Amino acid sequence: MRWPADSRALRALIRDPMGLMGLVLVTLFILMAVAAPLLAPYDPVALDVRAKLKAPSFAHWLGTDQLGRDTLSRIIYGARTALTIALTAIGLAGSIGILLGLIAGYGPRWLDAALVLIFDALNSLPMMMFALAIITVLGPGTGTLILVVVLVSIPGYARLIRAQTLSLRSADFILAEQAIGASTPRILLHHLLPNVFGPLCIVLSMDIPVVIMLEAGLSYLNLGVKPPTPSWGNILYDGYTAIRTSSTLVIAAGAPLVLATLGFTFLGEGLRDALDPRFATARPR
Amino acid sequence: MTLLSVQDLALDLPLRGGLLSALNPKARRSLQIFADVSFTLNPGETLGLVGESGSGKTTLARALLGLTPTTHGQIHFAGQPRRTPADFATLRRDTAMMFQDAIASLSPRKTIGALLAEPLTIHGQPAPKAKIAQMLALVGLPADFATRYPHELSGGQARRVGVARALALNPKLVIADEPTAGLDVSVQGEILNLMTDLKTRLNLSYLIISHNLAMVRHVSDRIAVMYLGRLVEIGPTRPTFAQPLHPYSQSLIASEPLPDPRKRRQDLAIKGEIPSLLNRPTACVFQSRCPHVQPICRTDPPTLREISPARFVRCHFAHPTGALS
Amino acid sequence: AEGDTLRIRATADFQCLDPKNMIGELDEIIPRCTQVALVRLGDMRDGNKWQPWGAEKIDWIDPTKIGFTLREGLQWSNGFGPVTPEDVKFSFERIAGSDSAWAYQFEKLDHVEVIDARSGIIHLKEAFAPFMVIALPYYGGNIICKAATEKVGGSYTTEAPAECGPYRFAAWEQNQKVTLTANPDWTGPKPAFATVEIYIVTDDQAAQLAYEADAFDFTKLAVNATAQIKAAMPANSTLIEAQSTRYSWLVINQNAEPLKDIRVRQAIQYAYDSDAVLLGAYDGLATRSTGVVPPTSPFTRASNLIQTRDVEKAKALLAEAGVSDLTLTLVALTDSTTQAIAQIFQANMAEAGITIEIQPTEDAAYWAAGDKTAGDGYKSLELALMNFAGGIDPTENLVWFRPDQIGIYNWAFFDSAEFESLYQQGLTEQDEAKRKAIFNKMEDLMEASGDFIFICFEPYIAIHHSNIKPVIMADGHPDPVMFTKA
Amino acid sequence: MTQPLLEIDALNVTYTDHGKLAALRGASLTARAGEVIGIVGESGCGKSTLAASVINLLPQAAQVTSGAVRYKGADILTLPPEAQRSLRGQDIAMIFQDPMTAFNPVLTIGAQLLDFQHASPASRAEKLARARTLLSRVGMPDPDLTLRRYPHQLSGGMRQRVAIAAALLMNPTILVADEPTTALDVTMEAQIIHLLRDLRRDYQGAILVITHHLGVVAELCDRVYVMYAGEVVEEALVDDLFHAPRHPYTQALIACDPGHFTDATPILPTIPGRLPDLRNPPTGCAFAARCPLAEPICANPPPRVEISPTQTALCHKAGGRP
Amino acid sequence: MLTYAIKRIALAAVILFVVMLAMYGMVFLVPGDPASVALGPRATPALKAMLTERMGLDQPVAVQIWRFFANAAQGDLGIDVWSKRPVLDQILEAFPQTLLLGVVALSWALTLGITLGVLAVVYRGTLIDRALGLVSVSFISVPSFVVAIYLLLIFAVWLQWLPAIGAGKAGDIPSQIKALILPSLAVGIGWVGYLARMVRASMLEIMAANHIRTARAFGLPERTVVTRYALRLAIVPTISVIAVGLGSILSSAVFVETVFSRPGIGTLITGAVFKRNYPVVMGTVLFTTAFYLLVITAADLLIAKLDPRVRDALAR
Ligand SMILES: Nc1ncnc2c1ncn2[C@@H]1O[C@H](COP(=O)(O)OP(=O)(O)OP(=O)(O)O)[C@@H](O)[C@H]1O
Ligand SMILES: Nc1ncnc2c1ncn2[C@@H]1O[C@H](COP(=O)(O)OP(=O)(O)OP(=O)(O)O)[C@@H](O)[C@H]1O
Ligand SMILES: [Mg+2]
Ligand SMILES: [Mg+2]
Repeated sequence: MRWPADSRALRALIRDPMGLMGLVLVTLFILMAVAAPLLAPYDPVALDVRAKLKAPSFAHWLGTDQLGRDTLSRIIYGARTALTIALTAIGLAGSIGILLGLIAGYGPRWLDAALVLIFDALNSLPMMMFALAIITVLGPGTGTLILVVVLVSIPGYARLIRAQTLSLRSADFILAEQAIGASTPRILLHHLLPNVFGPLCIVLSMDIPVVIMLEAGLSYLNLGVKPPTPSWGNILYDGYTAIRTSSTLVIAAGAPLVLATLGFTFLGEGLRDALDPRFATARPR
Repeated sequence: MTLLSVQDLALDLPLRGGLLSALNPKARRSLQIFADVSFTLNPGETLGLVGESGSGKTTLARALLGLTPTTHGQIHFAGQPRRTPADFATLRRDTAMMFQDAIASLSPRKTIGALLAEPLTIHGQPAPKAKIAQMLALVGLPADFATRYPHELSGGQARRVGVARALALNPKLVIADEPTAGLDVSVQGEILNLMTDLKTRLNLSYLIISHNLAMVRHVSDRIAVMYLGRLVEIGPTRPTFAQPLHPYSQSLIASEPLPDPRKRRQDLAIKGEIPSLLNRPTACVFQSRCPHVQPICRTDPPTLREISPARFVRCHFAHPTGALS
Repeated sequence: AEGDTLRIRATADFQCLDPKNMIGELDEIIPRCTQVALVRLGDMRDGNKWQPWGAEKIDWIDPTKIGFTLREGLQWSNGFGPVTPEDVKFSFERIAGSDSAWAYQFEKLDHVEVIDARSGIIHLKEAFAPFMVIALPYYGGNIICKAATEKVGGSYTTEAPAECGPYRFAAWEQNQKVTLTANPDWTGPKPAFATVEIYIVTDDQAAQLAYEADAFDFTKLAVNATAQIKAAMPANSTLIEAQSTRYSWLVINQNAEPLKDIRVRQAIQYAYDSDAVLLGAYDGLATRSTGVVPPTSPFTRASNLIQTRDVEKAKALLAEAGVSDLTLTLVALTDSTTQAIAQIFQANMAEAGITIEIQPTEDAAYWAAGDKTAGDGYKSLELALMNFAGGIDPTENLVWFRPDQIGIYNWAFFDSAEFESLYQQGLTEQDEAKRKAIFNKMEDLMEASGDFIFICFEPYIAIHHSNIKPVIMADGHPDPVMFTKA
Repeated sequence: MTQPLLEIDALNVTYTDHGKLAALRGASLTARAGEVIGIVGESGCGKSTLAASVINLLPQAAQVTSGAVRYKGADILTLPPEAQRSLRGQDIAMIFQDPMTAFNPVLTIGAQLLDFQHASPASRAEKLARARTLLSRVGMPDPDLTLRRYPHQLSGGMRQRVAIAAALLMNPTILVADEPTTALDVTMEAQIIHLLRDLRRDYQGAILVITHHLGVVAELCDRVYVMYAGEVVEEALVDDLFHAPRHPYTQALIACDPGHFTDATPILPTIPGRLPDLRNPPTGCAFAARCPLAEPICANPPPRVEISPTQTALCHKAGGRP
Repeated sequence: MLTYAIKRIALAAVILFVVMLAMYGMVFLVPGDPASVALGPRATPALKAMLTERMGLDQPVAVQIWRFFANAAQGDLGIDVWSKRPVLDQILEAFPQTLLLGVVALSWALTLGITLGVLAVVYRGTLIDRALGLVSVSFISVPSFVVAIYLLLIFAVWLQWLPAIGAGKAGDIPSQIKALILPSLAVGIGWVGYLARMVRASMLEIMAANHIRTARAFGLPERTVVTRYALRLAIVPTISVIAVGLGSILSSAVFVETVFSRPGIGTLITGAVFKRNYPVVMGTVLFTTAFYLLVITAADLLIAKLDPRVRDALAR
């Protein structure tokens, strides 16, 4: 059975101005991604080289890119790729990282050693080489991109969780759960996880822009989105090459990235505070 | 048939030393937490475990449920030897434990309701709100406590939640580490009455660890006295309280403060140097504080021997009359 | 230039200074300063005119013989004595027929005959007009010291065992900077600067900023930076806009299943919008090329066969071929210019109803895409954007489209016997007008096959302080020796 | 009469986590130099809350709605934070109820005991020596080893003794001890009681002991406050508490103490009923629902009846004969 | 603890082996050859074959690995296919630059990040906290190349205070320091935000714990409470994040190294991968892996040192 803690958490979240801001921003971005066709003033891939790198104007609020495409429309559509890839990759990497980290920290020592071996080995492989190898095996595509991002992010997350789990594994309340016969998965997920999730929650939300940039970097290895599909990452890179000609592009693509990160980070922090019973109501002095 | 039997249980924890000690296994020091612990517990019986603070009671209790590893000895529960984690996992279906630190043993991010429902759901029983309320009522807490978090409880309230959790499943054996510490005498009475009631109805066995001698005297059938990692005396409650045989038990029972300001004691019943864990006394562990110490106590370790029927004492000079010869 | 120091920028560090194994930009710039070649080329903007350099006299004796006399007083460093025709012989013959990447330049070399201490004769297997500009001025044309090279085991990499040039290699900070200082023993024309500092900056954006921060006096720029730099010209600076020898084209593989029908290939040629590509990817700084022969060359073709875009015609051709819902994959390198071309091309084709999937590919995988030794993928490769820094003589650029290059560099499976025989004629023909006719015909054949779309010769953009006068070679590399103070 | 060292005046504290929970409702208490004050009462009646308010370190969720805590005449609650801080640990020391989590898990006991003497001008060695002395005075074996150990490596009783030693480090004027001996065996408990008695004799401070162990009260305290549901229901000299309690709750409490019975009883006496819901505290007597003597009048707020200068009871019926 | 350290080292050896094994597997998979990358169509088959042989890739994989480790054990990481320079020399030239960059960037991150994080905790819920939140999150989300370019523009082009490119003159310490400021900021700024948020998050949790109340009850100055009692605990989870980060800075600083034209391991390895210069790739990976393992092991030991509960859990 469930106890009415969840609605309370939501209320706590909304009462925290930063949490509320995070929630609003994230909702807006998700809405933007979903309703892109309704919102975008132009076709994001329609090009007009004669109108390249135009400064912002009434016709093009955020100007145009180096092929004369409307930046605003590309950014609105770009939210789709950026958010789907970032959220899927972070979600997957986060969940797997958490699981492996918990197992490594709580399980028998040999299992810990084996997992640490995997984490460290994965982390040692040069990303480009690794990506190239995976593409060769699995072929290019968004799935492969996500796989690469997930594999390279897991070790960091898992290690964070592992270290924290190690310091809690013989806490009294864990022993108490063992004593009432709670199964290991239950102890991991119900009792350890909520107590080690705080820092990771922050890291996950902060990694969203990292993944968005990574997507753009890797799309040059033929991973991820194919041109001309817009994504914030590739708009930023386009902006980079044109940075001296027109900085509008970098700024226009940088701003939603910053805002989305703000949104996710504050939502993450707000959620974490809201879920922690000790913070849920305590007002700062 | 005995429910729980423990033979020769011992636990050493390595002590962290410098680099040199790590390289040289001989120089590696360890702390002996307890050793040579043997006793049995029958179904429906309550064993009170009292003793010096820091003598290893909590650690022993944890070891009995496999929550802490042991270095030596055997544990049999319901006739089965318990050694591997799997053994203990099955054992824990029939046992329950109340922890010494009530608040720290409640998972901090769960509501009390969720915590109380947990033993039920784990063992596949339904846990409706009414059942939770009933469990709370049993330990004298109102139903609305179900929505609170552990840190919102007072010490005594947390203790009561711990009791409710332990008793939820009608286990065969309950190991209770200080089940009533921090409770006022009335609530303490309620809890103990509840425990006694369950015992008679369900033939439960208890191992109760407590510093509250008055309470132990009331609820236990036998008591065991522990000093510095050794059981120094085991025997039926009434005669043991009436006439403790080991010098430590004697001073322990004599030290009990009486609830009457007119009978204040001016002197300590036990004096002497508190022994070091690092250089634990060879031979008798109580030698440094024993008023009757003899040379042999410093050379030969006494064994736990049966002095009179069912009464075991670990002392060279213990005598059935209580006098030390 | 700060006093007597010339500071220029290179895009990558050098790897090997031995002419036989050199590969990149700096690999070639440094020996141009520290070694000696028989002839030297002039600025590409002046038509790549050659002049004697290490030779005080050099001339064709007949179509297969070049006689030369070395300049007086050329001395090897490290006590290896004077530069001799023996060294010339050693330098050229070790490359001809070897596994060197530059062996092709000496394909027609038969041997070098030593006459005396300063003169010799270069014997060719058959008449080969461009030898003087293809082989002698750079790469394999750099003369190295036989004695010194043999002493270090027949080849070297980052340290030349003996130098003889206007400059000496002075210092190297890996991946940062190479410093050259004037060679006091050099008896030829003195260079204008006592010291040359070459800064290694990979990124064009960063290089531009560094130039503005006065980190160096000369740098190549990204094409798309031109507009901005023109609008806000840094103080005391001059912009160079020129056509480079780097030509860029689109490959349409006639061997790939959907492209087997020439009408489909032609449809693509018709649907291609050259103006959009040139404007979008090259900022309008380049003009459409008519083939692979540089427009600056006298041999260049006058115009393309398909001069204007005709989407309707393209559609008609497709319909005629009975093709609909055509989807093709375009392999393109990852640099921003290529990607811009790819995307504009994609839009062009969309108008004609052809869907293009762009497959951005990093260098190594890209080269493997058309390589027959890397699996069978090259057979079904559909479209690819290619570009290549060509040579001066048309044959240097046309050579890649011969039938024997199929599966190597002729990714289009362009297989024309006529082309091959014209190529052979072009090699030996000495008459300019006839050569021009031959080369123009070859380019007609290429276009008519439907296998190629010629895009352009890429613009060359560089900026330099107005107080220096740079000299840029046909391959786009600066020649520090010839830089002068303005 | 001298000015009291500590005076808690009609303190109201509310927890705001879950609606408003009135943990303290007008609790008052005075302590003079040289006194050992006992505080007993139902579990959950606000004893720990009272103790924490003495050094103004209530949990974040708690709010003091009215009342004052005066130390030597000055209200601690309104002192500037810096002044409060300088009182803490030096003048007023606290032994918290939960010794398990009271120490920082990643610092050794020694490091923490040194830190706690931050206000002392003594040298590091002297501070260590002081810590060592106190550890042995509270009956810790191997003080040196203890200084090097981490909290989780100590038993419950050991931590409790360390907490007591820590509180005594700076010779505080007021020592607030929240259930200081629950985890100690009776021999240790006796030793601590002796220690506290010595302390009172030597330093002329005041000691507040919260405990459920009536034996400890009898052994140690001079005066006792009995609390119930956030109120002080009776205040008495220790002898009167045991021999002439006036509030029905006190009477019931004493009657329940198993320490009275020498023989095992299968059923221990208890006070039937439940403590009232502190979110909606009753307007009348809080104990009325469980009181054997309750009458209709008990639905009105009970008066504080002064039985003698040293004994008061919060009860309608305390005025009559017991 | 020492036994733990020994076990950790043994594990590190196994990891090195596994990594190299995986690398050889990847070399086998990844298409492309060095000659084609460098020379395009001029790469003759003979040249390709020669390079393949020079890289030892014509041998069976087992032989390759055996040779690699046998040589590595003697300090020979192979030679660059083109320049024939020992790979180790190249690494030893590039590594100090990257390490310096990483360490300085991380020092920014540690000093600024932790300070901002602590300040946010001290002023929790106030405007200061929120402003710090905005600033640190913006730091995180602005891509480092954008930061790099704008830093260059402002400090090198407009103000001309700091050099635009290079790592300074060899042996000239002030010039090296000057050359380090902008790149280390560009690398470190994201980390500043990252650490600030992480420290804030874990500190908040800890500040609610009982032992903080104890520390306050002993009148410890708030500074001590925050730094010694809370931060010391809060830093533990950040350590593993920092260690993984320092390990990855070796390869992730490529962008900044490119923009500021600094030599470095990141540039070396990425360049080598793209050029298929496998001896350099292999040697560098072995080296960076060893370095990473060193860092992460040190971090593990540090965590164990800082948190005795972890130490005890590992000693079991
Ligand atoms: N953080 C909190 N939030 C909400 N309620 C709380 C909180 N802490 C304590 N309470 C409630 O306040 C009341 C008084 O608690 P307090 O800890 O002062 O009791 P106590 O007298 O010390 O009890 P015990 O003897 O069991 O320790 C209890 O009913 C408790 O449930
Ligand atoms: N994790 C640990 N590491 C090292 N020593 C430990 C650890 N846990 C307990 N000990 C030591 O084991 C001994 C026994 O502790 P235990 O908690 O079992 O005592 P106890 O009898 O329950 O005491 P109390 O009555 O005070 O609770 C103590 O000396 C304690 O210091
Ligand atoms: Mg214990
Ligand atoms: Mg309490």
